[in-house]
Amino acid sequence: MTELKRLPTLPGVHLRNEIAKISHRLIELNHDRRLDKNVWDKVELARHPERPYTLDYIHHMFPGFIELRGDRCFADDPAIIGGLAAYMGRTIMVIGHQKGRDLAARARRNFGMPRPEGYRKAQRLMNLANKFGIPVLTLIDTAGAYPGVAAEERGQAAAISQSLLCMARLDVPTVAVIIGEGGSGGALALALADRVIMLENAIYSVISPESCAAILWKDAEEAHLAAQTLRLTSANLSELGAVDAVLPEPRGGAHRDHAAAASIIKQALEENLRELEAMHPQARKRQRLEKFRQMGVWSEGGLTLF
Amino acid sequence: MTELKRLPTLPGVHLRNEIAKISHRLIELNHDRRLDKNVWDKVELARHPERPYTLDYIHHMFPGFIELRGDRCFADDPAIIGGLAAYMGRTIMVIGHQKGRDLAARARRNFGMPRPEGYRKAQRLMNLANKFGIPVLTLIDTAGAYPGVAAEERGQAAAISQSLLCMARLDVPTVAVIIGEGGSGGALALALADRVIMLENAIYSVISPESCAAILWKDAEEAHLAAQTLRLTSANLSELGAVDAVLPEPRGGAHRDHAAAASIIKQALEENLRELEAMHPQARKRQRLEKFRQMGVWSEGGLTLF
Amino acid sequence: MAQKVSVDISRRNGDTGFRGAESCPACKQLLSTEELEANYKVCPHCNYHFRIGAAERVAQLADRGTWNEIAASLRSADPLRFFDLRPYPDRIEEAEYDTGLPEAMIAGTCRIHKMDTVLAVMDFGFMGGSMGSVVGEKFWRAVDAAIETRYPLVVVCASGGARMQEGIISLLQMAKTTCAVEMLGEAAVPFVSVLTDPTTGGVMASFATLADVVIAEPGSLLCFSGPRVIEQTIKEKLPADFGRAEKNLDHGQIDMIVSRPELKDRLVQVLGMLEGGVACAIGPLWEEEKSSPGRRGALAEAIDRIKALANPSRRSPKK
Amino acid sequence: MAQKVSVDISRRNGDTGFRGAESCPACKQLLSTEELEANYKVCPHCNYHFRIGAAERVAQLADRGTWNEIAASLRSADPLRFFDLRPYPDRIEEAEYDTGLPEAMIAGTCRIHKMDTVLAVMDFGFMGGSMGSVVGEKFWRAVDAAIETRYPLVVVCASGGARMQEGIISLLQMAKTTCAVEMLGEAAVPFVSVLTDPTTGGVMASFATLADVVIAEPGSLLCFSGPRVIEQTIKEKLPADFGRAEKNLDHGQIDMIVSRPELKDRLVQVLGMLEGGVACAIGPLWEEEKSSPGRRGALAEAIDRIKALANPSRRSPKK
Ligand SMILES: [Zn+2]
Ligand SMILES: [Zn+2]
Repeated sequence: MTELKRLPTLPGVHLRNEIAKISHRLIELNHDRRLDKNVWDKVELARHPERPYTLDYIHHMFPGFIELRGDRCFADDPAIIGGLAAYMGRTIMVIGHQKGRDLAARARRNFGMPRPEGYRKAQRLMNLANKFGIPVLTLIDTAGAYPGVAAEERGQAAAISQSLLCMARLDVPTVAVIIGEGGSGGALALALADRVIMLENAIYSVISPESCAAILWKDAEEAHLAAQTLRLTSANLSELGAVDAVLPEPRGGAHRDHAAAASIIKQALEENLRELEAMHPQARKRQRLEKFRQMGVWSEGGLTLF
Repeated sequence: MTELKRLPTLPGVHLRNEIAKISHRLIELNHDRRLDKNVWDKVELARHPERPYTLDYIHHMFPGFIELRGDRCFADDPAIIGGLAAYMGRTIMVIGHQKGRDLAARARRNFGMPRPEGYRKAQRLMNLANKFGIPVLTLIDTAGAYPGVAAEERGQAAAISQSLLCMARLDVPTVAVIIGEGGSGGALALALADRVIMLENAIYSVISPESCAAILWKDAEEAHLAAQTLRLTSANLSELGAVDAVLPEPRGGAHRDHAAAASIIKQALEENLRELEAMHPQARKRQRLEKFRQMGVWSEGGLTLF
Repeated sequence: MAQKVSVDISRRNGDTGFRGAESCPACKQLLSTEELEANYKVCPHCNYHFRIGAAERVAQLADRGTWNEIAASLRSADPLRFFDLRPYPDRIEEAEYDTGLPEAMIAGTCRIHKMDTVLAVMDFGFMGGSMGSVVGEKFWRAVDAAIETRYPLVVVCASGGARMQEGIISLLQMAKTTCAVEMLGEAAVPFVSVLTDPTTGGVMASFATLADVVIAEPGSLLCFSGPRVIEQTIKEKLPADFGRAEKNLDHGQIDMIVSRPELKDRLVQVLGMLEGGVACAIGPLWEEEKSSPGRRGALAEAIDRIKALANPSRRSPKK
Repeated sequence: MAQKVSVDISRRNGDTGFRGAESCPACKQLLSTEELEANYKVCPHCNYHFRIGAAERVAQLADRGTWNEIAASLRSADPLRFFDLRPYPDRIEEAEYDTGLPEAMIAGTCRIHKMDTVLAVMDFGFMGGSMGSVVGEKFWRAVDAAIETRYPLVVVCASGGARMQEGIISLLQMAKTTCAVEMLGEAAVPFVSVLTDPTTGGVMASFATLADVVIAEPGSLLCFSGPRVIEQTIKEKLPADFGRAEKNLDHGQIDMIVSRPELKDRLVQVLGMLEGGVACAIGPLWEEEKSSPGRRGALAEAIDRIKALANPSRRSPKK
């Protein structure tokens, strides 16, 4: 299935309908109203307090990392970290959510929930990378953008939309890796990338299972059912075509072996950059826009399209 | 003198040295240590409470003006006004400082002293104009950028420098008119234009005469002398090559007849846009950068250059 | 591709559509339906803006008889086979019945005071104006139409955010619509958004705030996180003016607030201004006519010449 | 155009240069000159950074024997024939005598840990590091050199702002240096600024804050309006940490704070990173070799090939 998707799309040959049919069959086969304990396990793994965070991956992957700070406007938001790193003979820009490991770090980093300044810093760094032809790697791990009055007043919505537009616009290759919690718009703001990759035990969802249960089931206790219904695991998302690839984690989960998890991401980054860097910047951008255009399932004149 | 400067510079023909010589002779002739009452009169005229402000010019020149607000980041700064106007069959973007006519307006507009949000709004509007090929007119009238702790914390310096860079970068024609007080960096931030024009009774200075006197003469009472020494009148600045043209005001000063002052600016705008719009955008930008490169007087190997 | 709009307003029975009389939620004055409709569903006593549906909005903005709907046959699928207390298709069917609309957005070409425009309008009555695949695809097609025809794009927003029932696919509509905005920007076609009560969540954090000019209706709630979510986080009651258009104006997030009776006029003014740039039109002219003199020609003459040369290529459809 | 630097440090007698011993203004410890110089003029007890002059800075950053000064013969003129309590030329002469420098900025090419660089350094001891025509022109020539050689530009800032004695011409140096930054940006040559105590006014509001990466020294005062001006406006005493580098870092205005002993290493790391982009180098490669295969080649191979092809044209001088 993933292989089918990975085939280069030749002009005039459209595999999308084939994929859609198979995809739907898979969904039907997989679909089960009974609670699948595995799904909630994934949610817990994705939020595991010892799971590697952005700084852990930076530590293992990029020893010479140079952090760059500030949005040049209002503040430096520690919930998003960004900077330059040397990687396989070239520079890359690494940007990611950082939840904070201990209590003090969590408070300082606002549990990885960015305020508008975080997204504006990310945009500044992505534009800097673009100026010098530096590819961008984003590491995504947030429960969501911070829901606070001051954050709203400083334009949380515009900060996210502009971050999306910034990523749509870049001429350089972009790779996003969902390493833990991919929570709603606050995660997507860093994930409009040429390649969106997900760790096996990460989750990526439009809303947290708890909030979804509270709204739709009127009962937060139904979070397990909501998680299953939202189809937020890496396997689900790969089936839905929402992510380009899923990376296996070390046995037991990434938290068992940070170094091994980092090395898995590093290899995937290498492969993806190899492909992306060989493309013309304009072609790469077209492909990115076209990829996101394909996101959606609807019927038109009776035909369901995917 | 001004005509000499206005001659198109042909490749290989450099008039700068000639201009420098004449200019210096003029300066010597004009220079006088005795107090010239006319200079302080100009300072007072430039700050006259009934002098037309940006909104008055907009009222007389652009009846269909549509104000656009906000920096999309932190606030809308009423000390700078900006928006779209119809002008001679095309659209222009008008941006200017607004001091406020009565007490309430002055408080709201902070006496025309912008905070960083004002400059960021200006940049947003200039970039919008650039996207749609809309020429930019700036009207300059401020004692300076607001010196406050919060304004500093939100990056007053970067807001000004980025405004300058934004104006250096524009592909569209830009005309700046100093209509009243051209106070320091807060004024210059909107004046890096293809054409910088000054009203006869406006002033334009690196520092207010009062502050200059306090620092250099250790005596704020010497403001009149400082004003004269700073050479901040339109005649002085024209001689120094700091502005491209000086516009005569209605008899007694612009405050005597707002409509007539507006019509004088309108005509100058027409002439300047006519020339600027006939140029290729790239050539126009080159000419702009080159013009500001020429700003400066120094000696090199014994030769004084201007 | 284009067809006449087939919205049946009589079926609507949301909070905005019932007949007879109702009292203004703001000033409590009793208002007759005729009075209210004559005033664009705005309270004549206190300027309270009642929520209105997409069809009514189109009727208010488009010149009579000029609306040509595009992508009218798009319908939501159920990619997740989503089932909470009720299956997703049931909710869609109910929304269709309530609103008379096929989805939370309708799009079409029309004229606004004789100006050709691509217009897309959201309807809060259709599942809270939530954005799923169909909204995303309609937005993309509206952008496509705007690029092809060179008509400016106007989008009237009203949305509670992403449509949860489409899971990650609804989240990705934020990315999809943003990519469309980028294409529109590349083509330098003007884009104006009108934010109405409420515009929140994923719509607010994607195309709604990416327009060249952002207009809001008075009193509308405009935010990313809704008041209830924030109240749960900070355990405090928010003031009534939280996230309202007026606050957003002060905080620099929108360009202007326009009352509904003035909206049509104001839209045409803004679009006309955005279309009226001259300098960019010089670009191609210069490429072709580099040796052209005329540097000293009269302004009006030059402008006319430039416009005559430049505009046909800007305005005429590609095909 | 290039010549050896002719700075005579022995004449300097500003607050940073006298011989013997001095006490740290921060922790009051008595420090010998040898101790202080061995530690880059940083207090080993409390990390207080003493102000240093431009020549000393060059000595700290440039590899020994690699400094080639550019625009060394530029001297200030007196366009306004400025005379306050003393004539402007007198003040310049005194500053020349005090600092051993011809102006408030020196510029040159040099190597920093073997990396070719264009380096410009300001000296607060020369009329408060104020920016007049010569500083502006030297900055422009440094930018010109950086564009021509493709060496990155490093500017160490220390300035009280514009040089009042040159009136409007000093103000316009903000515009002039900004135009230079724009040219440098067009050429995509990296630019790093180092802000030292104090960097304020017109320098802070032009090139200092326009660098690709902005580094600051600990404790340095960085602001547009100085504390005294603000205190006069608000009639209140400001806290001691107003405008300091650490505050600026929290407020998002600078990228990092680097202690002086680490500065040279850090500069090379940052410059190396900014020079290490690959993707932009692909641009011209693709223009010439559009049909080239190699999409599946090994990464290292591809990178090497790309770099080999792309870098010579990026790094070699134009002429
Ligand atoms: Zn009412
Ligand atoms: Zn000490």
